[in-house]
Parts: sequence; structure tokens; C-alpha cells
Amino acid sequence: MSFPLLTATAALPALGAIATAAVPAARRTAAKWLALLVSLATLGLAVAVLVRFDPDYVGPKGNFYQLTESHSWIADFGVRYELGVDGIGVALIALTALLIPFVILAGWHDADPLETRSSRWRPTQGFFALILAVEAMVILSFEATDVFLFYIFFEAMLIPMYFLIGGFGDRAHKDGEEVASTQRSYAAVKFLLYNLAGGLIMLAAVIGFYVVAGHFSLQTIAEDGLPDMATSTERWLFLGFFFAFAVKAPLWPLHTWLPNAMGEATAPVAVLITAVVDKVGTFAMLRFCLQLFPEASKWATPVILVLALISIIYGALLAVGQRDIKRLVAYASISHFGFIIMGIFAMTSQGQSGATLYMVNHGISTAALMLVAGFLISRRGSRLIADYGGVQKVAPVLAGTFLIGSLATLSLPGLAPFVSEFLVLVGTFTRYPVIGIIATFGIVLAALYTLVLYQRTMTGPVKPEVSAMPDLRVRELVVVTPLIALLIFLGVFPKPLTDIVNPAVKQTMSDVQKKDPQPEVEAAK
Amino acid sequence: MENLIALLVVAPLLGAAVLLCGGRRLDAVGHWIGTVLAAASFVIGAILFADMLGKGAEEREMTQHLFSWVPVEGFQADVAFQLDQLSMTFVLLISGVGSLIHVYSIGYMEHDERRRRFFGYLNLFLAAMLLLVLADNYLLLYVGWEGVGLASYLLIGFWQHKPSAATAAKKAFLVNRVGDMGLSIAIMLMFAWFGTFAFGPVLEATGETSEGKLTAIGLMLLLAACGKSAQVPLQSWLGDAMEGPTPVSALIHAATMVTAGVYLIVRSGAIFNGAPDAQLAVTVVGAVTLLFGAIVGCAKDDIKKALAGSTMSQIGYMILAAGLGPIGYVFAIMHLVTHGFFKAGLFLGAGSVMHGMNDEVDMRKYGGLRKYMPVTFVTFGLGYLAIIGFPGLSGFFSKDKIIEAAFAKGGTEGWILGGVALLGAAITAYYMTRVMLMTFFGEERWRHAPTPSPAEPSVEPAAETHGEHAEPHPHESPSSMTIPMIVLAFGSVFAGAFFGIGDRFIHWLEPVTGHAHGHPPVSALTVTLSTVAVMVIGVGLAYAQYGRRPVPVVAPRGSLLTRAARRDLLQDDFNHVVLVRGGEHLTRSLVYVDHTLVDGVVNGTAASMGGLSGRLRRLQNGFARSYAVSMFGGAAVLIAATLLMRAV
Amino acid sequence: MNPVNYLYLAALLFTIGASGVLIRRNAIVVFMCVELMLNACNLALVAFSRMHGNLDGQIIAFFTMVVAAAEVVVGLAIIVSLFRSRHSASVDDASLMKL
Amino acid sequence: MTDLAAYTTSTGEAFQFWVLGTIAVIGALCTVFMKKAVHSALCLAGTMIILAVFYLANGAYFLGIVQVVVYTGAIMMLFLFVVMLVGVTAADSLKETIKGQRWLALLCGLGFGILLYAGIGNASLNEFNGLGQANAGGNVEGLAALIFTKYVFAFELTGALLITAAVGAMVLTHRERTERAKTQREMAEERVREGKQLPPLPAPGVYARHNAVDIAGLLPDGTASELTVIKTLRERGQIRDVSNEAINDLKALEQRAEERLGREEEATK
Repeated sequence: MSFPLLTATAALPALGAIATAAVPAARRTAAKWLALLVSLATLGLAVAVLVRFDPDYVGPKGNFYQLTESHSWIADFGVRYELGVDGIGVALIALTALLIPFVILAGWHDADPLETRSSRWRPTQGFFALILAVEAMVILSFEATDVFLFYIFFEAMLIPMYFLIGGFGDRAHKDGEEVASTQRSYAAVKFLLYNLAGGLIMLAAVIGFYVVAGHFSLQTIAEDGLPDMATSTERWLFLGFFFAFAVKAPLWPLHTWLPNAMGEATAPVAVLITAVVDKVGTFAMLRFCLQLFPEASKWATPVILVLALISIIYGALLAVGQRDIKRLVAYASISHFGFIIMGIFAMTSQGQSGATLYMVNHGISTAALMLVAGFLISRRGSRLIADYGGVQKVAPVLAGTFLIGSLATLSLPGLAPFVSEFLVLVGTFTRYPVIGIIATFGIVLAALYTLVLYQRTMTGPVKPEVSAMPDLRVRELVVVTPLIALLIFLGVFPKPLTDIVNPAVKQTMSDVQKKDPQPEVEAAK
Repeated sequence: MENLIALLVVAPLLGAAVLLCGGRRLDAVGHWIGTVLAAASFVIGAILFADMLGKGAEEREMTQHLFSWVPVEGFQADVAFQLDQLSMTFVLLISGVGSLIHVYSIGYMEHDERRRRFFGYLNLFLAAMLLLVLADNYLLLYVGWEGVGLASYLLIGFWQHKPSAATAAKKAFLVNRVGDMGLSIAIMLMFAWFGTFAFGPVLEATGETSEGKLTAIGLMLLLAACGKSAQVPLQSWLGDAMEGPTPVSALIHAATMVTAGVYLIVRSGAIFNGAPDAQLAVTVVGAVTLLFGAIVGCAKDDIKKALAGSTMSQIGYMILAAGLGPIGYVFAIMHLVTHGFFKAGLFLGAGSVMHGMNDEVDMRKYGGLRKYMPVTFVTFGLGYLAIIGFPGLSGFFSKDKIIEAAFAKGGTEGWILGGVALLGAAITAYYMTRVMLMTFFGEERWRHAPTPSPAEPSVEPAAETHGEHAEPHPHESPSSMTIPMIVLAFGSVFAGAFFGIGDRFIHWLEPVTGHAHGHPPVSALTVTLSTVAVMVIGVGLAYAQYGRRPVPVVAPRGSLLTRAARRDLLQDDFNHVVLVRGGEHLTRSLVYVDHTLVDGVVNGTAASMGGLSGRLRRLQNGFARSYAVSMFGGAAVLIAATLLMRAV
Repeated sequence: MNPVNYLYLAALLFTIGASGVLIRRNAIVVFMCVELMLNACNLALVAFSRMHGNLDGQIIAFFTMVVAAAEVVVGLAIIVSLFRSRHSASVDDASLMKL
Repeated sequence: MTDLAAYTTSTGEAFQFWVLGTIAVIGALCTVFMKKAVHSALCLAGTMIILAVFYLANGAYFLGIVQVVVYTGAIMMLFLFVVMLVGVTAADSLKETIKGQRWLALLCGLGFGILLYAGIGNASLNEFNGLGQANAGGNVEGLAALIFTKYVFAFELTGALLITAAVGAMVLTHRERTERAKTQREMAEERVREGKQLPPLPAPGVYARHNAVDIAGLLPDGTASELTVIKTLRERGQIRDVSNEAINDLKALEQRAEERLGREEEATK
């Protein structure tokens, strides 16, 4: 029994959350630093996981999960505390552990007590403790190889997110006086209800799966193969799982909670939602829907692909129509999640590798764009695009970083998202040409909404309100620069990532018994 | 020697990185760094060129494999370069003209406090463009392809405080994106059918696939070319792109970037050879754009927009030639190079004129400038003679060849295309003469004209430093600007002769593109003579209209065609009505739908649930007796159940 | 005559008592109806014991009586205190369970 | 009674059953449908006595006696006491307040009865052996033997239950005065402090045409004041309201006065 690395990776932020919450109210700064250090230490552990991880490892009896830990938990129902990672999980754990420090750093002052009396005091400790709690749960749900264990954290995640969204919003300024947003609690409740609804349906499916299989363990399945179940049963269970993940992802038409949540939450929390928490949904589609119910997945593929396609075009079009910066980014994310889901269900190795890369890249790019947008908003105190203009002349660095974030969002070649998006498109195209071609319209629309956003906010004559706007501060530069560097590096040299992901994807492909369509002309290589 | 290839790209890329991340402390030396690095890549290109000349015609191609870019099951994209004669030609053109324009910009942008960033963008452009022509597979080419798009976006919108500039930049990028869509679909098709998208394998595999598939790929590539090279129907962005600083217009929107489409088609020649329909489409697009651009060029009073129109039509020539297949490839590239020289020269000339005239761009407020800026006059004049195809100058050789090739296509197509090309030549001569006369001859209309005209709000910092917006004082530009113009003038005078005489250029490119000698229905001599003839006619017309009579300062209303041409033949209006308006309506209605329908369904279910529970609540009226009734009924039901059980 | 008739009679009385519980509003009368139901049960029990020829049925009936007595005592006490607090013996007035 | 072991009973018993059974049913129905609680109680008592007779007829002598003594003698009297306490004459209307309650009740009762009959009907009740040997040693002894041997535990429990019930009843009903009674002065001060009804309550029948105890006196504006009737009557709701008549009389009086005045005015003209 070696050192339980995975448990440690998840336990550290959990303990950190408790410690942070325990810091006395007066010592606010101490709490911040504590949270930051914990998140950095977690990042260190995640790096350790990356190092210990061997892409081409195949365990005994074809159990491809690594760094496994397994203890009996609720023996009566065969629920086990069972952890293990494959390439996809490792990539996403790394992404999560990487983003959280930036989120904390970006939200450094978001939870400070307000100077004006107009709004209630918001406990700083709670903010950072909740963020760490979310990190712990997300990491655990990436590690869990026991369906029930996964379900627990998949649901528990909602609680801290609910408080983060409902408790800490933008500090909207109206003629100098701070006013609390009325929409915020609505957004938080909406977020909770949508995800709970999905979760409940999933719970039924989880129990159903136990009835069929007699256990919850993915590792057992990896070793002994799937339990045989009737086609109809498999399809029902698949739908139960998929619904929950589609809400979380979010897939059209279950998306409407995201714009509210991202619009009302502070930028760091919005990043937490779209870049970290939602990834659990898409990840779970790969891990559970495809591996537990391969036949049903293939059965549902056409419908899901069409929905994903709708998400892509629809999200992009709505992003064009937005007047609120953060909602715009939210709809852009919906469009991108459409790409991810499309790549997953295209059932080609390009598509699925692309989708996995896409999860990572979208996490980074959205974080970059959203955080810079957050800095911008915190300066002017308004989320409306119309309130900005000519920022580029006042704060060139801010504008530059914002532009790079936008270019990443429209997946410009040379930046990370391009690789994944193109892989997804190619992977889809080889099996479903029409859908692939329609999806390419998405890249034109992406260019439209990002560039319109940049033009309206950054260029043109300087608005008097923004004329005194300061450029990025050191703390903010520290947040943005590494993200941009990462975007460029992964865009030019994504090989390290693909090396980790490819074997896992190959495994998934074999689980669903799908082969890539072969080109009819075998060109001279 | 191969290892040098990467340096071609790396040098300017390094420059861009340094300049853009360097911050203000580099403002003093920024432009020098940029220029030196651009020149460096030219020098490397020259070295490689010399080395290439040393080898035999067949083993001149060299490749460099850097690293594996995106390795996924069956999908192998590498970062690898391929340098053959075709790429070499472009490398020299790009880095050469590019360096010259760097030098020119030192003077031109002197008064702009963001000059450092300007040079950073220029370097970025060079890097992307070189990557485009050096890539050995379509995906890497795509990177360069969008990279130049980005650079052009940044440079067109360089004066971002001008809303017009920002809009033009966005427009350019979007229209290009439509073309890029074509390119990416083409790549997907290649991957789906050939399992690869590297030049070599794909072009070999063309022999084994059906003509239909080749046609599909060809049309997608054509769409891409249209976007990048401003061909109908995606040409609308080029005119607005003139919002950028003039050096940008010269480098990107005249000499290099806009010709990328031609490169793409010539590079994919094997595909087009296998798909006659696609070729026909290419020629048609080329011919139409040729006339379109020429007509627009006749109507514009803005000197840069007039030149932009001519660029469009000249690229139309190239596309037309490229569409003709092996007969035309070489001439397309040849015209591309010569055009690179004289059009860049013309733009630099225009820039120098504007520099001397407080950035006035309306030719109706010029006139008689030849005594004030002699150097500009001479160089501009030589470029003018070159472009109208004055015998002996470079334009003459390249354009004449294309017209020949067009006739050589044979059949009615041949006649039509040839005729169009001839007509184009005539119109070219007409509008260029018009520009020439309005600018450098005639009375000095600027003396009374207050500048800048309200139509063109001159908010360039350069203009502000010129101080009072009173009567301009035309003056010759500094040497840093004139020298590049002189060099380019040399090029535009002698390049054509150097290439054309003895088919040097054909022998140079033949190994790559292949070449077939066409047989025009009429003798080459006839074609040449007629070309000269129509040229003379065009000049004569223009002289009759603008040389004899004085030019009105305020543009006359003009005929219907003229007014349409002034509005880019209503292309923008069409786009606005169909795309922009329609798009706005679509998005607005969608936002509404999302809020009411998609969201409403969910909220509706929630509300109905509430109502239902409200009704159920009524049953709980709190009266013990009604509870007793239900209990009693329950008991009865139980008994009934047991009886039934015993019955069955 | 077949002694089963006693059972029929018991059933009839029981039903009448039950309906009474449901219909009447006066708590005291409701109580009486409950007593009626209990008595009907007793009658049935006694008849059964006669049929089966052992005394267990009577024992149960006996216990029923005792429990009934206890129930009546407590029930009436409740009624009295209820009447004291709200000056009414109607069961409908004690409808505080309504939301 | 040793020859009871037969499928049919003696004709005497049959006759008794049919006569008394009918009366019992009638009594039960009256219990349910009598307007006044007292009547219901009496009818119920009658039914119970008839049941006692049936017990005797069924060989349950002890139970028969107990039924008469305990049930009819004790419990029903307890009922009557409570009825007194709550008010004999308080007749509650049989009018239904809850919508559909009555129909539901009757439906349920009917269905229930039918079902019971069906149940008894197809129950296999063919073996019939009288209490001959069971009662051989005397019915009471037989019961005692069972109670104190087989059912002793249940017996103890019921004893405990009875005691608890008795105590409970006391707790619920009996209110012991813990503090000393207020003196008149204290009450007066209290009244002043609370500022309600300082003078003594008005006497009943004041300003009214009657002066009976159960008629509320009228306030100067002619409305009846419940305070003038004693508490018990008030709580039984036995107040006769004559305020309207009084007010009408007042109106008539005024009208007559006006008429007379009107006539005098004409006379002055």
C-alpha cells in the first residue's frame, strides 16, 4: 500500500477549506494567504500525480486505472471508497489544480467588507473556504471510480457553489453608491434547482445500475467486463446519467441556468463554474455514459449530436445578441460545450482526444478572458458593453490581454483552443460530414461575437467614464500572464497533453467498440 | 543548410515578441530592431536562394522537420517546412518588399507614439506570411493563413480610436474567416478521403480519387482564396482595409497577403488539374473580379481606394491565370511578383503624397504636385507605366502573357476570358491615367481647398503634429521613405524583362508547378499588339476626360454606374441589408426566444407544479371528520382487497 | 335460527356507529357512536366464542370493555377541557390542523 | 343449556333475536340522528341493554352482567354528566357544514356494510359447538381461570391502563386553586389598571321590554350587550336576543312623534 496520493490531492484542499474558515474574522489577509498557499500545495500534489502517471500503463486484468486506492465503505450496498485515474482524469485534475490559485488570486478583494453601509458585510474567510471546498470535491469526482462515490461529490459540489453564487456578486455601482444585485439569489436558486433535478434523475439511474450490476465499481467492470443488461434497461439508465451531465455541461435546451449564474457571480466564481465545475459534466459523459452504456451511447448518438450542434450555433448567435459582457462569455461557453459534447459522441479518436483537450483549453482560455473581463468590470462597476469604449487607449495592457483572451475564444491557430477545436471538427466530419460542416459555421460566429465585444469595449473614442481607468496591477498581471503563456505553449506544442490523453481515448474507443473511419485512398505516407 | 529555413520565420517572430512584450523602454529603438530582424530574414532567404541556385533543377527542394505538432490516432500534424522554388520566390518577395517597407515606415510613422507596436505587428505579419508559404502541410499553412489575417486585423485597426478603422479591421477579419471556413473544410475533406493533409501525399493521391471529390476540395480552396485575396464575392473588405496606415496597405493589401490566395491555388495545382469544373469556377471568379475591381477603381476619388480597386483587379488577373491550369500557373506567379513591385511602389508613392498633403486622400484636392515632390512623381510614374503594361516595363511582360494564356484556353471560354482580360487592360490604363493626372498634373486645387475635408476626419497623430489644418505645404518626403520607393521603381521597371526574356521564370518554376505552352487561336504578336492598342485607348480616354478639362473639386453626381461604383457596386449595401440586418433580427429574436420559450418552459412547469400542490392543499381542510371519512373509505378498500384476494 | 345472524347484527350496528362518527359534529355524540361500534365488536366476539365453544372470545370482549371504559374517561375529560377553552363541543371547531 | 350444540337455536331465542335486534338497530339509528345529545345517550343506553340480553343468550353471563352494570350503569351515566356540564338543551343542528361530507359518509358506510356482509357471508362458519363444556364449571370460573392464567399479563396491563386513565382524567379536568383568592380591593384596582368596564355590569333587561335573565340588556344605541347575561348561559349560547324588536319599537315611537309634530306645525299655520 503506497502513499495514497489521490486521496491526499483531494484531502489537502478540504482540510485547507476548514482551516481557512476557522481563521478569526479580523485576520482576513491571513485567510487569503492560507487559501492561496493551500491551493499552490494542491497544485504541487497534482504535479506529483502527473509525474507518477504512466500513460501506457495497463494494470492486471486490463484494469487501466492507476494510482488506485480501494477500501470498503458501505459494505451492505457494495459501495467502496475507490479512487483511480486514467489519462483524461489526470489532465482534468491538473487543470483544476492549476486554475484554483488564479481564481483565488483574482478574487483577492472580491469578498472584502464593503466600505459603504449600503450592502451587508460578506465574510472573506467563507469565500476562500468555499472555493477550496469546491476544488476538493471536483478533484474527488475526477478521481472516483465508484459510481456512488462519484455521485456523492457530483451533488455535494452544488452546495458551496450555491453559496458562492448567491453570496458574493459583483459590486454594482449606481452613482457612487454600492447596490446589491437583485437577480443574484434568483440565479443561485436557478443553478441549484436545475442541477438538483438532474442529480435526482441520475440517483435513480445509479440505483438502477446497482440493481443490474450488483456493485458500483468501475475498476471491477474494467477487469470483469460490463454486466449484461437488457437493451431497454441500458437505454433508460443511460438517459438517467446523461440528463444529469447534460444539465451540468450544459447542453441545449438545459443551458438557461448558466447565463444567469455566470452573469451574477463574480468573475472568479464564474470561471469556477464554467472552467472547473461544468467540466465534471463532460468528463462524466466520457467516463460513465460511454464506458457503462456503450450500446445505449451509440443508440443516442444522433440525437445528442444534433443537440450539440444546436448548442454550438445557438450559443454563438445568442452571444452576438448579448449586451452584458459576462452573459456574452457565458453563451460563448455554451457554444464551446457544444463542441466538446460533439467531439465526445462523434466516437472517433480525433473527436474524443479533441474533446478532452478542449476541456483543458477551454478552461484556460475562458479563465483568461473572464478574469480580464472581471478586472475591467471591477474598474468601471458595470457589466454593460455599452458603458465602455476606447479602453485600449487608456489601459493598453488590459486591452492586449483581453484581445488575446478573445482570440483564444475564437480559437485562432497558434493558440491552444484551435488544436482541440479542429480535432473535434475533423473527428466529427470523418463520421458525420454534414454535422461537421454546419459546425464550422460556429468558428465564423465566434469571430463575430468576440471581435464585436473587443471593438465595442476597447476601441473607438475614449468614453469619459473610463478615461481615468488604471491599467492592470501587478497582482492581476500575475494572474493573466501565466494563463496566456500556457495558451500559447499548448497551442504550439500540445504533444505532452496528447501523449497523456491518447491512450485513455484509445481505451474508451475500444470500450464502445468503435473504429475510426478509414480514408479510402491510403495516401503514400 | 535546411536548418536555416526555420530561422526565416523565427527572426521576425522574435522581433514581434520582443517588441510587443518589451514595453515602453523599447520605444526609442523599437523600429530599428524590427527593421533589422526583417532584413535578417531577407538575408537568410538570399543565402538559401544562392544555395538553391547551386543545385540542379530537380533536387532544389529542401525540407526541415521541426517537431510533431498534433499527434492523434491517424491524425499526424507536424511543424515542418518545405522550401522549393515556389516558396523561394515568395520568401524573397515577402522579406524583400517587407524590409523595404519597414525602412519606409521608419519615416512614415515617425510622429506616431505607438510606432514600436506598429513594427511589432509588421514583424508578426512577416512571420505569419513566411510560415504560410513555407509550411509543408495544409494545417500549418492554415496557421499562417489565419496569422496573416490577425496581423492585418491589428494593422488595419492600428488607429483604433477611429471607429471607422476598428470597424474596417473587424470586417476584414470576419470576411476572411468565411474564407478560412472553406480552407478548414477542405482540410477535413482531405483528411477524410486521403487520411493526410501534407502537400506531398495529398497531391500524389489526387490521381486515385474521383473527379467529384477533387472538385469539392477545389471549390473549398477557391472559397478560401476568395476570402484572402479579396475576390468576388468576398472582396468587400479590401476597400475599407485602406483605413490602415499606408505602408500596411502597400505591404499587406497590395504586395503580399492578398496574393496568398494565388499561392494556395498554384500550390494545390494538382488538385485543380484533376477538376476542370473547379478550374472553370476559378477562372470565372478571376475574370469577374478583374472587371469589378477595375470599374470600382475608375470611380473612387480616394487615391488609396482607387489603388485598392486596381489591386483587386490585378489579383483577378492572377487568379484567372491560376485557373487556366499549367498554362497559367507560372504567369500567375510572375504577374504576382511584378505586381508586388509596382503596386507596392504606387502605394508608397501615394503614402508619400499624403504625407506631404496633411494626409489628404481625396485626389480632387491634389493636382500639379509634380514640381513639389519630384522623386515621388518619378517613382510613381514608373509604377504607373508598369501597371498599365507600357511596353518594356515589367507589367507589360507579365500581363501580356496572361492574356495570351487566357486566349489559349481555347473555345468560346478562351475568347470570353481573353476578351475580358483585354477589356480589363484597357480599363486599367484608364483609371491609372486618371489617378496620375488628378494627382500630379492640372492646376493646384489644394491651394483653396481647406483640408482635411469633413468626409475624411484626419485624426492621425501624424496629422496633429502637422499642426494647423490650414492650406497644406506639399514637400518631398524624407530619404528613409524615398529610397524604398526608388528601389521598388527599379524593380517595377526591370523585373518583368528580367523574368520574361528567355523564359527564365518558366524554367525556374517548372519543376514545381509544371508548365504547358498554350496555343492561342491568334498569334502572340496579335495579342501583344492589341494589348498595347487597348492600353493606348484607355490612356487617351482618360486624358481627354481629366487632362484637357479641369477637374472639379467637388465630385459631380455622375452616371448611375459611377455612383454604384463609388459604393463598391453596392456590394456593402447588399451585405448590410441581407447579412447584417438579417443577422441582427435573428439574434434579437433568438435572445427573446431563449428568455421566454426555453427558459419559460422550465419556469412554466415549476408554476404548474405550484398550482397543483395548491389545489391538493385544499383536501387538508383540518376537519377531523373528513380525515375520518378518508380513513373509513381506506378501511373499506382494504376489506374489498382482502375479499378479492380470497376470491381469486 | 342460525347464530350467524348475531354477526350480521353486529356488522349492522358497527356500520351505523361508524356513519354516526362521520356525520355528527357534537363531540359527545361522536363518542357515543364510538361506544356503539365497540359494543358491536363485543357482540361479534361473544357470538364467535359461542361458535368455537371456548371462552377466549368473551375474554377479549371483557378486555375491550375495560379499554373502552378507560377511553371514555379520558375522552370525556378531554371534551370537558376543550369545552372550557373554546366554549363549544363541536369537533369542527378544533380544526387547527388546517394550514 | 347443555343441548346447545346444534346448528340452529331454539325458536324462543330466534323470536327474541328478531324482536330485540330490530329495537337495537332502531336505538342505534336514533343515537346517530337525535338532535339533542341527551336523547342520543338514552337511545344508546337502550341498545346497550339489549346487547346485554344477547350476551346472556349467548351464554356469556358474566359479560351480560358487566355490560349492564359497568357500561349502562357507569359509562353512560358519565356521558349524561358530561352532557349536563356542556348543556342539555344545546341542540346542535344536523346541518352539514363540510361540503359533501354527509354523502361521502353514507357512501362509505353503505359500502363498508355491504362488504362486511359479503365477508361474513362467504366466511366458512360451519363448525358450531355451543359453550356446553366451556361453561361446565360455571361461566365466571371459566373466565377467571383464563384471565388469571393465560391472559394474566394482559389483565395487569389493562389494570395499569385504567389507573393511568383515571389519573389522566383528573389532570385534565381538575383545576386546583394554587394562589389565594383576590380581595375585592385588588380586583377593583385590577379593573382600573386594565381600564375596562369600571362601573358594575349593567343589569339584564335594562331598556328592554323584558327583564328575564336570559335576555341581554340594551345599550343606549339599542344594541344588545352580552355582558348583562350570566357567564354559564353565555357559554351555553342560551341568550335570547330581542334587540331588534326593541329597535323597531324605538323607530315606531320616533315616527309617531314626528307625525304629531308635523300636525302641530300645520295647526300653527
